[in-house]
Amino acid sequence: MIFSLAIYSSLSAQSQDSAYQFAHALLSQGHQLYRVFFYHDGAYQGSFLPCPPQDETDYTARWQALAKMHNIDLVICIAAGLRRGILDQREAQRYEKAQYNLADGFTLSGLGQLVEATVQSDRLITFAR
Amino acid sequence: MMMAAEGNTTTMNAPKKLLFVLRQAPYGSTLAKDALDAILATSAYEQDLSIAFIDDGVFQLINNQQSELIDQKNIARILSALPLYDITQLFVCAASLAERGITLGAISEDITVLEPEALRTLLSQQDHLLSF
Amino acid sequence: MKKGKQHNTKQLAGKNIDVDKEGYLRHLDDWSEGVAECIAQEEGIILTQDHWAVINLLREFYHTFDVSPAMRPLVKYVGIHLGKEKANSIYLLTLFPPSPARIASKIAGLPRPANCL
Amino acid sequence: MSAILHIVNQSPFSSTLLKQCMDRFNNDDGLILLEDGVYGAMSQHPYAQNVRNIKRCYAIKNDLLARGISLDDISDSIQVIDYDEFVQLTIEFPLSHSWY
Repeated sequence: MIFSLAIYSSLSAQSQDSAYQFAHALLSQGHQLYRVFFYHDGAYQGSFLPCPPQDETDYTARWQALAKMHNIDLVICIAAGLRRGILDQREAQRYEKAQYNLADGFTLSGLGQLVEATVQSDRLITFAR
Repeated sequence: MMMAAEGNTTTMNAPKKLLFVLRQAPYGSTLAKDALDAILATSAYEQDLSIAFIDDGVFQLINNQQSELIDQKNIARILSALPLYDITQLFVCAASLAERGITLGAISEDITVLEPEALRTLLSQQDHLLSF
Repeated sequence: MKKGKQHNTKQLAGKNIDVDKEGYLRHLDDWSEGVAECIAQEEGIILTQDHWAVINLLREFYHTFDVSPAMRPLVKYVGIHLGKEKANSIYLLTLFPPSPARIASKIAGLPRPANCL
Repeated sequence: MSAILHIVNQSPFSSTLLKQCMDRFNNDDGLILLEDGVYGAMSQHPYAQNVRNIKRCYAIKNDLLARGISLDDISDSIQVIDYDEFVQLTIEFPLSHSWY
């Protein structure tokens, strides 16, 4: 079965972890995760700058590892990302910012990617707040 | 003119029935606005798109919102653009309106008021529910 | 490392006006008809009455609905206000080549569209 | 008419979310309590009676145990599940709705 996940939660919400647990479980059962779409405060997941202590979970790194292992499309809504200061090199140039911070494995793209994920997937599960 | 040229990268199959379930009051967080952005974007993709306002989501429909006073985009005015985006399947939960003692304001002429049974039927006829 | 925005200031309609590096106004309040003429000129467009009808309509859409229109609702809006024969994207493309969405909103002094491609 | 899997993640002691979900609940629907939503699995919670009437009500085991809620303290009618079972339920139910 083909799944996509929509994640709207900030780094401080447990639903962030729930989404990961869910993704992990569905992949281990052999299902396909077509896309994880980060919107609203979920966009914060895509920054490589957060530095949690070593004994706490690095959420971004965990998504990256999962994406690498299973070749998952991690998409951050570009408008949500720009508002929250999540930029890749191209957007940093476009908006004349000296820095960019999008973590490897994530891409910035439009809301159309959420629509397309719903169209291509049998299930869309939302995790928020 | 955002998002004008997206969406030509994949072949889309038969339209899916997508219902945006809007449960958030308009200004306390940006979720209501973000949901509308997602809805306007979705309208470009020829899906079978509808919207249901339930719970605090019905507060988005109150007239005379003066959101500029709190430096925010006006949700009611954005809603009034929906017909231009060919978004015409709009529903509101009668019980949520009654519970809050509010009457329909914004886009009231375009919206269908649903009793609980009918709302429930609407929900269960979809391919996906987009929860906002 | 620390580097703020480059302040690109341009002489537009006799005033110093901040624009970003793609020519969008940094402060939407700076817009005037004269500024629009200058931005258009830089895009290689001489504004005619037909252009102005669309520019004014675009601004009206933005101020009425608090969003910049996507192509389809704009075309529909043009049809309602300027007549059916103008309600097509080719007409808008002819007026604002090569990308009516980007060019017309720049000239009309609307926010730059988020890059969604 | 597709059955819906409702997913609730707020405590019924601080939010009306569970009530709002239950107001739209059909007989053949399912309810998953997760995160702070698992406080709704405690037999003392305000809608315990209603939850008891739901045929298919589930709570995420790790979310219960993490919060120190003993599996003995939850309503009998609630099934304790892990994430594998959560995934299975989202397959079994054609639709899901997240209440947050």
